[in-house]
Amino acid sequence: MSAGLAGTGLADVGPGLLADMIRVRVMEERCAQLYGETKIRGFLHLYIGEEAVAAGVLRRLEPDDAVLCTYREHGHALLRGVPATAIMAEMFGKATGCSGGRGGSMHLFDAERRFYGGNAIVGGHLPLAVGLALADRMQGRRRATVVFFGEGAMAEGEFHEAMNLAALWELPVLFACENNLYAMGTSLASSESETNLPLKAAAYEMPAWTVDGMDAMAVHEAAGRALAVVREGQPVFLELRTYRFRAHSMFDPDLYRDKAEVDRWKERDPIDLLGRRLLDAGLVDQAGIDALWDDARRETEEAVAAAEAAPWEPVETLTRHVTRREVAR
Amino acid sequence: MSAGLAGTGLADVGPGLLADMIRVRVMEERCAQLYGETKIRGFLHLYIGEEAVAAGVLRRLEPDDAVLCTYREHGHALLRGVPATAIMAEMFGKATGCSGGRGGSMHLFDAERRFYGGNAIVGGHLPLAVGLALADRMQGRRRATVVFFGEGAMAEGEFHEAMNLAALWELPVLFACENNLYAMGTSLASSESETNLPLKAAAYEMPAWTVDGMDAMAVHEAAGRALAVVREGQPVFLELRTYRFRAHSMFDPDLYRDKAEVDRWKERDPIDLLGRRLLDAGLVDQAGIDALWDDARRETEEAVAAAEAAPWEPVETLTRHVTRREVAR
Amino acid sequence: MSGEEISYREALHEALREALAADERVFVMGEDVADYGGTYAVTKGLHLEFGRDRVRNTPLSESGFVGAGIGAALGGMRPVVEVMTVNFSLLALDQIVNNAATLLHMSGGQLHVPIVIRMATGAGRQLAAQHSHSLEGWYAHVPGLRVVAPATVEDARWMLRTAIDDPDPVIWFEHVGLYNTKGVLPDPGGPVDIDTARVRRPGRDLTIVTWGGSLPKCLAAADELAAAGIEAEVLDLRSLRPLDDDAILASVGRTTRAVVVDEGWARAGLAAEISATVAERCFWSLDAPVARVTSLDVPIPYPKHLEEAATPQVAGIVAACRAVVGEGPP
Amino acid sequence: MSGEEISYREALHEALREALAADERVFVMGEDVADYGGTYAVTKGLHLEFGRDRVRNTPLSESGFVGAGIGAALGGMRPVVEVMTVNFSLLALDQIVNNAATLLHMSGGQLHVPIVIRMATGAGRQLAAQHSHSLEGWYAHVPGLRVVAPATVEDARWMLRTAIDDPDPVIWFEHVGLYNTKGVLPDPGGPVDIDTARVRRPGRDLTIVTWGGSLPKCLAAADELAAAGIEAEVLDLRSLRPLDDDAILASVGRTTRAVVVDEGWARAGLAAEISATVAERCFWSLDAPVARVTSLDVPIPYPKHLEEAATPQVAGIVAACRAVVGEGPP
Ligand SMILES: Cc1ncc(C[n+]2csc(CCOP(=O)(O)OP(=O)(O)O)c2C)c(N)n1
Ligand SMILES: Cc1ncc(C[n+]2csc(CCOP(=O)(O)OP(=O)(O)O)c2C)c(N)n1
Ligand SMILES: [Mg+2]
Ligand SMILES: [Mg+2]
Repeated sequence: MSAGLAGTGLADVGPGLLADMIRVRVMEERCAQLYGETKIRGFLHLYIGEEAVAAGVLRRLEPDDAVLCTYREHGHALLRGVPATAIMAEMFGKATGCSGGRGGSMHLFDAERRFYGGNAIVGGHLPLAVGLALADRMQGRRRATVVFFGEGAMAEGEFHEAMNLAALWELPVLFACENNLYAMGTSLASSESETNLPLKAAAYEMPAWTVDGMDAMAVHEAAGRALAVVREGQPVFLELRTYRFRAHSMFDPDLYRDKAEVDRWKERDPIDLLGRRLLDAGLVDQAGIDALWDDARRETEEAVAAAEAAPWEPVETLTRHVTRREVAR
Repeated sequence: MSAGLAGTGLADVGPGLLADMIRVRVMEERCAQLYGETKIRGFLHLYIGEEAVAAGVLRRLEPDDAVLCTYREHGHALLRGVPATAIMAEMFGKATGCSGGRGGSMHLFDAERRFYGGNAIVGGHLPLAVGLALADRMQGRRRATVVFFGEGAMAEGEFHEAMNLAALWELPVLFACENNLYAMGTSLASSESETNLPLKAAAYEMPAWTVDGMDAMAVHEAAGRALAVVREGQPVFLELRTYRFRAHSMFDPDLYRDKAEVDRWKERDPIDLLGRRLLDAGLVDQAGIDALWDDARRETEEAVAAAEAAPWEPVETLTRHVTRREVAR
Repeated sequence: MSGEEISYREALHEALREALAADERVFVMGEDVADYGGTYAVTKGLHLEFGRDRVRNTPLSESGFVGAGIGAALGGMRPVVEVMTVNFSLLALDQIVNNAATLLHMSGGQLHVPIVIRMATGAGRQLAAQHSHSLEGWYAHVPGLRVVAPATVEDARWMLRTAIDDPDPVIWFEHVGLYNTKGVLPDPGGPVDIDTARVRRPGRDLTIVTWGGSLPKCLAAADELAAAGIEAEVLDLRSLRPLDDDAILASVGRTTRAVVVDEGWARAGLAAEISATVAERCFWSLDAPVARVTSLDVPIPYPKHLEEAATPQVAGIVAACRAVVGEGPP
Repeated sequence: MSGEEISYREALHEALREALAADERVFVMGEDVADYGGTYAVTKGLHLEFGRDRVRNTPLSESGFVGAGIGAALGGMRPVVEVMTVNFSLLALDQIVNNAATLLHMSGGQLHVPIVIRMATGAGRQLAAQHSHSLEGWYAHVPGLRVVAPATVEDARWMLRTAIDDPDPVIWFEHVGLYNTKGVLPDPGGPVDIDTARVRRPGRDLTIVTWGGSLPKCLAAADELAAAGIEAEVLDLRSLRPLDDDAILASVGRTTRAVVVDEGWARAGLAAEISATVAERCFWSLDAPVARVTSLDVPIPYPKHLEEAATPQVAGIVAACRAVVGEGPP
């Protein structure tokens, strides 16, 4: 993981990006299954189809950069270095989970890795990103804060306020918009009067551009350029055009898009795209790719087994962590 | 009052606009005095210096158009036809006030004239304007809704949400931004990362332009053009560049701008500007202008006298108008 | 539709359908109310029948579209705005508290705001701390609002029309645990009031006061208590603002003991109001202190066992009732 | 500064100044805190001493800058965010309730949010319905928050540092009627706790429980009552979450009668909580029902006579106390 611009060719980062995406895909597929088995409960939002976005951006981060995500964040957590065992245990609600089991799939946290969730109020984490960056600025630290959010969040007032504050105060925030074209069942065109998203950033005098979010290399390249600006103390907005192959959550009957549209997007599966490119370039062979899937499956199965075996938080400690300082009465 | 474009030359509308502005100026000056005498209490926000904005826009409205304002709305109410007596009584908190005395200076209402306040939460009335226009659209009425707001409101999430909804749903709303350069003591540049305000509207694909808000004729002209678009069912954003000659409210010590700046703006007093133009064009003479001031003073003094004499709402009826349907217990 | 069993969800759907058909001024607006069918599938298909204008999808702009609903109500419409869940209604509170609740008064009675704002409330689906609030008590605090919480299939079906016809803003709570509950509608059915409480089960030994999603739990608790010889009266508030004090006091006046069950947090919640009202106004007739069964003072956690421990359950209600019945002077 | 009389406003100013000087992580942020000097002039001049970075003007973006404060707290700072008034805090409730109050729990104890959010509260200045809310009870409802209401000059001066050093989010209420009140600071002064209630006047006949802007009114009422031979104990809560139940119960346990004075609305407010707690836990020792003196159920109107009639005043407090003292079994 380096934020420099050196060594960013296909040979340098392609194989790693492919491995990243495969790890996320395998974990997510397994989560879907576990939801069916009622091991995972609540809402569950899968990132399948969107892996190139998290993979491409996160490979650009330094260890002390901060990351904030939506409820569709399992992949981001994994690629940020949160152990699969801690993620899976959290999905199960076990005490060994990365949020002590209290958060569940929408609230993965890892303070040590500066992974600030897993946030389930659409747009609600955007001001937090501004504040984290402000803290860095005020303390003279050159760190970046990356906040992922869906295109649906852009209609929220909190988006507007956060964008303006970040630009006004010249804060090192990368606004990474995961434009998968739908917010639950609402298409971008029925949510925004102006669907050219970089124009929104222009209203705050913030640099912005659009990237093919199915192409991990393109995302990686764009994130590198964006973060170079961010580290100089200017926010940047990136629109990452992607698509979710699955329904919004496990509750969604997916009535609002037709199968042909989904199929068209599946032809541009980010894992296939990069895999073919690496094969064509002779940078990996099929056996190498198969090994990546096998490794990912092993990682996920170990995590599932560990989660199964992990203890529950006892009911006796339910009311811990309400305030850090407890007032004795 | 006609919304057409005919008869809009200086001779046609100049004298009326001048009279309008003088009426507002005189009333506002008197209010300041009455505040000193503790006849008017609470917050009091004067429109002195900004009269051309309300005058120019409101002359373009049809009787059944809707108007929403901020707490700096006495002038708008007057020019929209709310009787000075009803306004002044409301300022005093008397039962004969246009809000039954319950609202005070920040909450002048007149349902019959479709004057929807007098709103004291910055930005809070913008969604209401969207809804009023939506009701017109759904009921097939070709009416316009004009919402006045300060440039400070543009940083609020509610501004963003209202702009997007109006543009997305193609609603007949005129967003009239009274850019007086300050929100209390905060200058535009310390509030917005992008101070070119029409660019904000571009983020919603909404037509927008900037007008000299000290020139009543220019405002009138621009409002006419804007409302022609609005009546076709498209929202428009107008930036009206103006300046308040007084402090934000009667509590404001006005520490944040220097006297030279205020004086520079006073050289462009909208009443003087239009008065000189009309004199130069020979469309009025000084006696005519003096008469306008006299008429305005008479109107205001009558209103003050009536307000003085008016009754208070009795304490016994304090809890009326909490819900329209009262549940007997 | 009467005679057969229908679900709470279907009852709401039917009520909306009827209102849309009966009154041109009525329209439904909210996130994903059209194609998606509503998060809890209440509005499913209505856009096909009434069009996208009257079953209107909104962007994610809670403050914006709730405010637009208030404006539309001022403009003569009868909007039914769906805010998905109470959790997101925090984003619209300025509009609800500072506009919907004040305009009638501030305008000296000139304006009024006939809007219904529907929202799902409550925990029990393992959605964790940001998605499990029960804030009925907050809304019930505010003069100018009407607050209702239909708990039965009949109320879901027949309170809505009354709410829509009401001239004032009505905040309408649907507990997430109720959507799949079933019931048979009365035949013939018809609009019911939105002002009064109802005794759902009569009893002489104590009164359980509750509403919304806690009603089924209280009825189950009353069954258990009955098996042990304790006859609990279960009072379903239905209207949370105004409270039907008369009904509360009448019941507790008879039973002399009360337990309040509220899925919200305890301190300064709605259960506190009921406990205070009962204690203040039945002071001389009460035979035991009022007990509150509420959620614990903790953000609602994700795992099932912790979520259940954090929120009122039948066993806890039974225990509280037994304690209140057993109580006497020390 | 001790020894001489200073105002509540000056005490706050001094406390902020000291905190800014003592701890680099502390910064002040809000609308017009710099050049304008703060709406209530609390921060006046601080930007000259500490610079505009640490006394930071914000745009009108309540949700944005409160959220940014929460984020900055996560990032190691100690923000003191001024939200001008509780009326505008409705726009920031999502950030406060869904983020500040939940992050510690949702993260299993990993994150914490040491932020102080200051706001003016209350009526009495003829600002009408949108600018006169008293919503302390709403905040006091929420686990994960600390809520305090300094009512005296000493508390304004010395609770703030404790609040800033607290690891949890503290909602800090300043009643608009208090800014010009005066007091002499203890010499030497020093930080005081933010957890406990204080008896401001001892008395044996009844307990008046109150906080914030109502404290001076309650003390005036106690004076009047004393002149009539009734000795009221006045308890100033100081901390609204957690409530100092021990202090409340101890006082009422002694006096056996209680009146709660709360400028908020009655139903499901903080006075309801205190009334309920007292009745539930002093049930066998109470000699009269608890009385609540609150604002009437009406949006606060503009004219002075109506505003006064709508909100608690000394005469009403005295009358309620007399009634409670005079009460006995029917
Ligand atoms: C403030 C708020 N409103 C509504 C919801 C319900 N909701 C959850 S996800 C979602 C769609 C968000 O879409 P988008 O931002 O595009 O992200 P995506 O799910 O597509 O990744 C909605 C409406 C919510 N969680 N928060
Ligand atoms: C939501 C909200 N935040 C803060 C305030 C306090 N306040 C009243 S007026 C004002 C300045 C508004 O400036 P602007 O919108 O430019 O209008 P102007 O007063 O200049 O006409 C502020 C901050 C408020 N009323 N509402
Ligand atoms: Mg999306
Ligand atoms: Mg301004």
